[in-house]
Amino acid sequence: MADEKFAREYGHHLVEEVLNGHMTRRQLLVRASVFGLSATAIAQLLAACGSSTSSSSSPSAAASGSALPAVVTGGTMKAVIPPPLKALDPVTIYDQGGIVLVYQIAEYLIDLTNQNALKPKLAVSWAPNAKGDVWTFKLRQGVTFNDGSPFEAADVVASIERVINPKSGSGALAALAGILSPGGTKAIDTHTVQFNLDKPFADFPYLVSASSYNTAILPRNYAGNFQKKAVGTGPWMLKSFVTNQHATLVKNPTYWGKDTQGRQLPYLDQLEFALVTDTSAANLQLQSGAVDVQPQTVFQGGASVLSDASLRVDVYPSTGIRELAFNVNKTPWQDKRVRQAVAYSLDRKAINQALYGGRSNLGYDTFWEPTVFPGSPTPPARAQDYTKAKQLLSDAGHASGVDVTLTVANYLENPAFAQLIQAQCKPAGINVKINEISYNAIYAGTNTTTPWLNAPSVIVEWGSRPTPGVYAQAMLLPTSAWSSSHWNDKDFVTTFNQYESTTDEATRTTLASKLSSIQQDETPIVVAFYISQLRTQKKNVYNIQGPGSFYFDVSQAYMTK
Amino acid sequence: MARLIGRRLLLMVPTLILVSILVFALAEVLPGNLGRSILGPYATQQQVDILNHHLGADKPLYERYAVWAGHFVTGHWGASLQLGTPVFSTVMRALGNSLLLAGFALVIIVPTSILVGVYAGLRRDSLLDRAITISTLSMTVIPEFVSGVILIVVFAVTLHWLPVSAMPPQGAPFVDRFYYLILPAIPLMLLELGYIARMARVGTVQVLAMPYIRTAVLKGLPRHRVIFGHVLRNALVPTVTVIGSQVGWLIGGLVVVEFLFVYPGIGNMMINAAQFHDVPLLEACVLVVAVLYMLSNLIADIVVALLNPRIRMGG
Amino acid sequence: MSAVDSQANATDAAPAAALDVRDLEVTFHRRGRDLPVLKGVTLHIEPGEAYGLVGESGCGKTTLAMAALRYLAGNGTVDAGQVLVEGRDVSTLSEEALRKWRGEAVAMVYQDPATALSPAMRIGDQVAEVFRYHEGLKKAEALERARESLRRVALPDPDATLRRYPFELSGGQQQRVVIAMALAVNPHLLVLDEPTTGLDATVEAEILDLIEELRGRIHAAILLITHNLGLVAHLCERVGVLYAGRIVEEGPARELFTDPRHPYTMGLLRCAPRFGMNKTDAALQTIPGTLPALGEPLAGCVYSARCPMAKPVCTRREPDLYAWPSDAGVKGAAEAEAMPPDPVAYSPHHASPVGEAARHARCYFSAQVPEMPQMAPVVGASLEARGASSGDVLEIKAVERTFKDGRKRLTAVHDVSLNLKHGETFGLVGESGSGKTTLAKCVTGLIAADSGTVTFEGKLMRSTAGRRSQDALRAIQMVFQNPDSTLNPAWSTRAILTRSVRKLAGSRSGSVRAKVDKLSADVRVEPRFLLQKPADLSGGQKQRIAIARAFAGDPRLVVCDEPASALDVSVQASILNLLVELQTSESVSYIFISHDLAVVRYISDRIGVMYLAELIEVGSAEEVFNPPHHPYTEALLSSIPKLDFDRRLQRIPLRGAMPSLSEPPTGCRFHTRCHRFLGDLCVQQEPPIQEAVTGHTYKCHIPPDELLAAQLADRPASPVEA
Amino acid sequence: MAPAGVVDDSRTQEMQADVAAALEQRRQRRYLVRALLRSPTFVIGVLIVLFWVFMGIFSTAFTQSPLAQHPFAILQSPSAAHWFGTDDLGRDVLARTMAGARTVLIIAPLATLLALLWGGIIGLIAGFYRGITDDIIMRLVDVLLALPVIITSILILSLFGKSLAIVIVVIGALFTPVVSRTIRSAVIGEREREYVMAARLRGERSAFVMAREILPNITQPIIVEGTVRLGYAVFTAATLSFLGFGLGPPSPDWGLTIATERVDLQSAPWTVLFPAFALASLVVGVNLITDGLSSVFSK
Repeated sequence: MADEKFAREYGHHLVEEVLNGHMTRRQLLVRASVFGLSATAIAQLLAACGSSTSSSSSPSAAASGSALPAVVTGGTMKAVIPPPLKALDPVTIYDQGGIVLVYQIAEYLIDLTNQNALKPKLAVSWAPNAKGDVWTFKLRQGVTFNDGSPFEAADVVASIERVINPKSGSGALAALAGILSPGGTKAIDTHTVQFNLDKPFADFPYLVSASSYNTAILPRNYAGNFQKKAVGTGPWMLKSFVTNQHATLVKNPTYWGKDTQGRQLPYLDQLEFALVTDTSAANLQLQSGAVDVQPQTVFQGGASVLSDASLRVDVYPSTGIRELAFNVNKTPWQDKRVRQAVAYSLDRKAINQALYGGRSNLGYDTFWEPTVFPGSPTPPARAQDYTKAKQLLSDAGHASGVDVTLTVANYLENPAFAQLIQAQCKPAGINVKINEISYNAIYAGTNTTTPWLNAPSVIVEWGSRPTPGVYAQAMLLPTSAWSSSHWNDKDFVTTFNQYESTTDEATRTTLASKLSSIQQDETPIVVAFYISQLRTQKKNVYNIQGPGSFYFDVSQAYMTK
Repeated sequence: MARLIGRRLLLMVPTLILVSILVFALAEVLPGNLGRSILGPYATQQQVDILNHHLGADKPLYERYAVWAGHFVTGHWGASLQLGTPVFSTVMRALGNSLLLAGFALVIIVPTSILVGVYAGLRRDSLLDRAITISTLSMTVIPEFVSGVILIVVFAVTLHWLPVSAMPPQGAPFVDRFYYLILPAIPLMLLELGYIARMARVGTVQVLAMPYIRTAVLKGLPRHRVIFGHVLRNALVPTVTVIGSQVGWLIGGLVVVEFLFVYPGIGNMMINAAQFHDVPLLEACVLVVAVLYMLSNLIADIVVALLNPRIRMGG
Repeated sequence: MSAVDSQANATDAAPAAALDVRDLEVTFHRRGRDLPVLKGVTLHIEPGEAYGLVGESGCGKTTLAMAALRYLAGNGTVDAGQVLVEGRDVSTLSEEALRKWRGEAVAMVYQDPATALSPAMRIGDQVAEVFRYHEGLKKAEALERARESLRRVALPDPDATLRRYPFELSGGQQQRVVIAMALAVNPHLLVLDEPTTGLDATVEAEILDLIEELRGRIHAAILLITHNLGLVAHLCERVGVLYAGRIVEEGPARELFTDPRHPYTMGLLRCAPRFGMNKTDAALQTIPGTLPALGEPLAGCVYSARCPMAKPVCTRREPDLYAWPSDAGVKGAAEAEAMPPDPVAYSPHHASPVGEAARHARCYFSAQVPEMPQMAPVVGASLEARGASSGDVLEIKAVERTFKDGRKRLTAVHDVSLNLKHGETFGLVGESGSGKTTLAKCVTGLIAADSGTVTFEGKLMRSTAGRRSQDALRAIQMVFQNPDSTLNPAWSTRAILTRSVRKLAGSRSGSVRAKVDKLSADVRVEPRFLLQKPADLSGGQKQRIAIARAFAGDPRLVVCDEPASALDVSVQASILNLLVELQTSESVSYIFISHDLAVVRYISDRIGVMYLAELIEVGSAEEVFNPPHHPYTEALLSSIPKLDFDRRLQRIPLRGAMPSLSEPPTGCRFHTRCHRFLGDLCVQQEPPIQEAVTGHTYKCHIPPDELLAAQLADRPASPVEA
Repeated sequence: MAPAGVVDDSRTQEMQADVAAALEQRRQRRYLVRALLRSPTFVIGVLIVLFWVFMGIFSTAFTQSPLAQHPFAILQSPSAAHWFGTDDLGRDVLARTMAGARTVLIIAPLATLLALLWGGIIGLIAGFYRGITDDIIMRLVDVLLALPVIITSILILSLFGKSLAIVIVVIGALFTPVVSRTIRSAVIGEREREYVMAARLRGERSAFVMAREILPNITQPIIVEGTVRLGYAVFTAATLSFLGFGLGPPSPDWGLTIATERVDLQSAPWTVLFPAFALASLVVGVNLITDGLSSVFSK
């Protein structure tokens, strides 16, 4: 098959790039997964690069010591997550609570590894054509939905077409806009699906992976009542869901997944989620033993959790960020110098220290950040520089200072971040007024009314994204569904399209440099840090997988005692 | 007696109508523009207009109120903007939870506070009375959110005596709920206990100064008979009235405690609805709470009437 | 000790006094100050004896009663002395013995029956309690006994009463229940603390009759505490007069009242208007000064500061309670002169009577008391002298006023017409609820009449004060009953008068200040009191200021609504004198409302009697008080306890209770209670207004001559008044 | 009557008398003040409240800045440099606790004054005129009373937006019915008194009777009611800001601080306990004043 041949060739290309020093091995892993290279193929490639070590061990496994105790099956695991902000529907979810819950019940064609590499899930393999505008996915055989119906290509077609229907209101609609149009998805046979893209797109698999969380595969006849009748192929089935209180899931006895020793997954019998927004209440639930695991522990206010001897904290680098977005359509953010002035006012180290105890990676307002996305060009660091900030402000006509409002949800460490920004901007002459609203309020409304997409400036928490491209796709393009900055830079868009349509890594690296410098220079958003996520669990909880706070994979988790 | 209750219930109707008008005005009219309230400052005027039309908010006020009130009366409370669930069942479920918590607290508060207060009143100016007065005063001054926060840390996290969550796990027997309610009920109790105990003490002190207590003592009645036959009943009249009016504060405390303990009651729901600008849910919550409050005052009045034959027979 | 034991004890040791108070000193502690209330009181009451303790308010009467029952308020302590009841020291009783002793050996009847009964408990339970806890009876038996008790105090329909609550009973019925409760277990000592104060005259008389009747049956000793001398004269064998915590005189009632030997007793007797006395006959005597405040240091004799006979020796040392007539204090005075001055000390030895005698008086000069100087007489000018013209200053026609109480309509004033001559005093009498005050307020415009007219000096008055002209307001003013609320507590006295002068006298008076000074001088209030707030004034002073306020605009009619009834007798007299004096000097007309018939008789030229919203009799004071008069007036007059030991009238009992204003009886409103009830005629037809003599009318079916005959026939030979 | 020639003299006399009257009034007031100053309850209460008033106004002059952040010194336990420790952004807890009095002390007294003003007017009118006016007003008051304070505040603040002014007006409005009831019953107690009738017989206007005759005599219940409401207002203001309906960060407001810092209660209890203690002490202070006033007034 032509596609397989292309994949093989692409593999060789990657090896070359690594050997030439253009890519790191880790980057190779990620890139290879995009093009559907199988694990064995990737291992061969790595071997070709001269590597002998496998870096696939999960961070949690690493944190808890390499030797895991023997698997214990059965039992109930309780986790605490924020409640879904709206009725539970995979097509429209966008928040942590919704994503985590859907992720347990429905599955994606492609999942993410702990390193944000792609990993086959409902698709066993995928490959593009040489041009990169036709992608063919081979689907897993013998999978059934938890209502007994078989999983086939028609379900995939229906699921993808559903989210790119302009009426769906789905976030995937924007992510796939200009890339995949209605009718572009075809079932070749019962277990082969072909995506005919509008243009070549190198990162396409990400757009139908778990990182594009609205693309969960639902039965073809899904009518939008997930909260009542949650049908999916995942390891868990929804037993009960009470809004803002709790969700109980029981294991799907007919789940297709098996562990390496052929044991039926999941190990646990039941999974209970306490739905709690309030950080304090959530922490207390964990500390009092009411729950076993908290997928996302906030460092701010988490001191007592982190020092609790009965708990184990996994620190895993994630690519999650707290986006400080400037709505470029609103005063005074039209002028990039004002945006830059904010960027130069921030003492990122101090912020990292206050919010994360210095654990996070610093960011410099671009997604092409080599510390989190290996292989990215290194952007110039932005240190606190009030002289420069003041100069920029005065150039922009705000010599006597400028008043701005920052909208922030009373959630996670966001209020503290906002206060840090406020205090650090003040000496530069930027008077930040903090408009603190609730977690559910900031996301209330539609895309055209919701505060998080329409406030003049706003802090938005983002979970992990696998690549800079996915981030940019989600928030930096005029077509982006979640662009709080409403930034529309032609140069960036053109470059980005080139970047995503090429498979040549050297070209991609060049283009990435250009994208990075445009983004940093324009500063539509401030990315001050990439967060080191904390996941806290009782000491008898083992083998939770998944990168970041969204992809909470407990299908292979178990609890001793 | 039945006539008294009937008349009071009947009197509630106009009050309720006025309350509903007030709530309607506060929620839908006075903020200026209902659509704008819901959609927030960033929506375009067109979006606001469309929503207003959809909600009927572009119709004349009296018509809007009639439709709105009609829906309430007939049980068509609409759907929550945030949750998409029917308001009626959502509110009622939350109300049930709240009533359980408040009722649990009250069942403990009322007898305890009366006992403590009456005892202090009978032993007026003794060391014990001073101790009770001071401790009840200090109870009333600690806001629920302070005592709640501290109680959780001490009893749930440090000592592990009580669960931190206010709801038992799924499938637990109903009686377990009370075990889980102990911790959230304590902040409510502290506050109200102190207040009601102080009232009971004052009531007792006042009754003790009444000539009829002198009559009872000088009749040569034993102390217990004087206290239970003559003092208690009359001392309770102001106390019960206070309990009735304190229900309003209990509800306020309930909001805080539910918020703190993430308890799925009406208070917590109200805060959520308020944050989300979920106007239909918000209105329903306020109205339901108002009715509840009026009913509790009615009950207090009935108890007062039972204690005071003059009022009872006057009805 | 059980009831049976104590009874046995009483019969065995007959000589043990029912109550023996020895040198009792009681102090109250208030705001860190010690206020002595009883300063060594000694008295004893023989078994079966009735002893009256009289004195004005604040002299310590009730404290004595409470100390005797060992029920002092928490801040009161017995500092010295003993209380022995039937030979037992009350203070030594154990808690349980005390409990049994109360109720079984002693019982009490209180001043205000409405508050003395537990409001939320049925009458039956309250009475039955006594039997349950003293005789150990079961509830049903106890209730049965309670029924008997209620029957014994002549409560109508005891079965129904058992089930009632106190508020469903009238004041008289409530007091009967209290008495029934007190007498339930046949105590040996009955303490009556102002048992009829606050009750209407006819009810008071009923209760008195009841007590007298029960006394004959139960043989209990009685301690009657009251300010009402008539009551004591009526009921008691012996009397003690209490002043500022000291017994100042003691002796058999008749002798003490007819021949007082202490200046205070003398003063008390002189300042109450004698029944039948009129202002044109003589002025009332007064006692100068005011009662000393609690804890006020008194030099020597407690009464010396107010005593018109006081001599230097009186303030040197306090006199003892000397026997009369054997000792008469002469020796004591000589001793006091000889000894060094000891003005403030008092000690128990002063408490006990000196010498064995029936009478004692705490005065060095008892012998001179009958010659005690009279205060300068201010005699009211006769009607003619006051320039009364034949013209009516006020004419009230068919005034009607109804109040709503829930669904009931209470007619408070029904079809009342009367007229008032210039310079005349019109007395309005009647029991509470008869409509006197409502009528008065209709005149002043404080209450709007529903119908009828008020014409003043030929001009029709608007119904409410708010709509009357300033001239009309100035012309008709009012003096109110309650000295504590009649003046605005927030204003200084001068401010109160100044405002009234500004509003009422207006430009007509030159200097407001001068007018205020004149007013205060006219009512005999010293200028320094003008700076005070009402709270710092005595009751009498407040009432004087209130009178001054009414006279600020030179009124022509002043309505006085019980202006002196809340004051002590001595103060009351001075207020009445003041009113008479002002009437003479200012030529003003009065409408004078009072329930005290002697007072009304004293001050009025003409009198109207109201019963159940109707004016049933109008005539000159003398005519109304003598036959022929309305049967109700006749009954009312007969019910007054008088200080007259020789001519005691048979009280005319009224049947049943006062009917409700919402459902007044048909025909004659008085027919339900009338002792001269004629039958259907009275029930069916409204009686005509009959004229006894010109200007004396009454509303009754019985014609004047028949009425006169009947009423004279029922009287003792001697006519009441001359 | 003063002779014509001595008008001036009489005027001076009058003035002297007025001065004397004023002195007398001052003496009366001083008597009450002395009685209050003798009450330890009242004095301690006043001292506590005055302490917080002083801190609310002047604390920033001698404490560290309540807003200065020290990201590298967060959640430090109390030390010589930071007596009350530091919070999650390294701010001085002492400075924040002291400055935190400000919002509550702006909101609570102003809201109470508003409630007293509105409730006073309503209560005076209803109690003075009685009859149908009273019936209508009291029915409306019943309606307002049926709306629990916290619940209604949340409704209004969420829909009208939250600002200090709105919080003050809302609390003031919601306290009005209770105040008006108290004042109404006080007025009813006074209006049947005879001095009021005397004023009517002088031809005084209703407004005069209400303002000059009745009002001065119900100042004690008004003052007591005012302090009771003040205590509740402090409570309500703190509760609203705890629930997120008050001022937002970085205000050092106590309720807000307790809400945001309570996550650190275990690891850094000083961040929560100091403001909590401060809030409780202010409420205690107001309550002590209430108790002191009512016991002195009732004597």
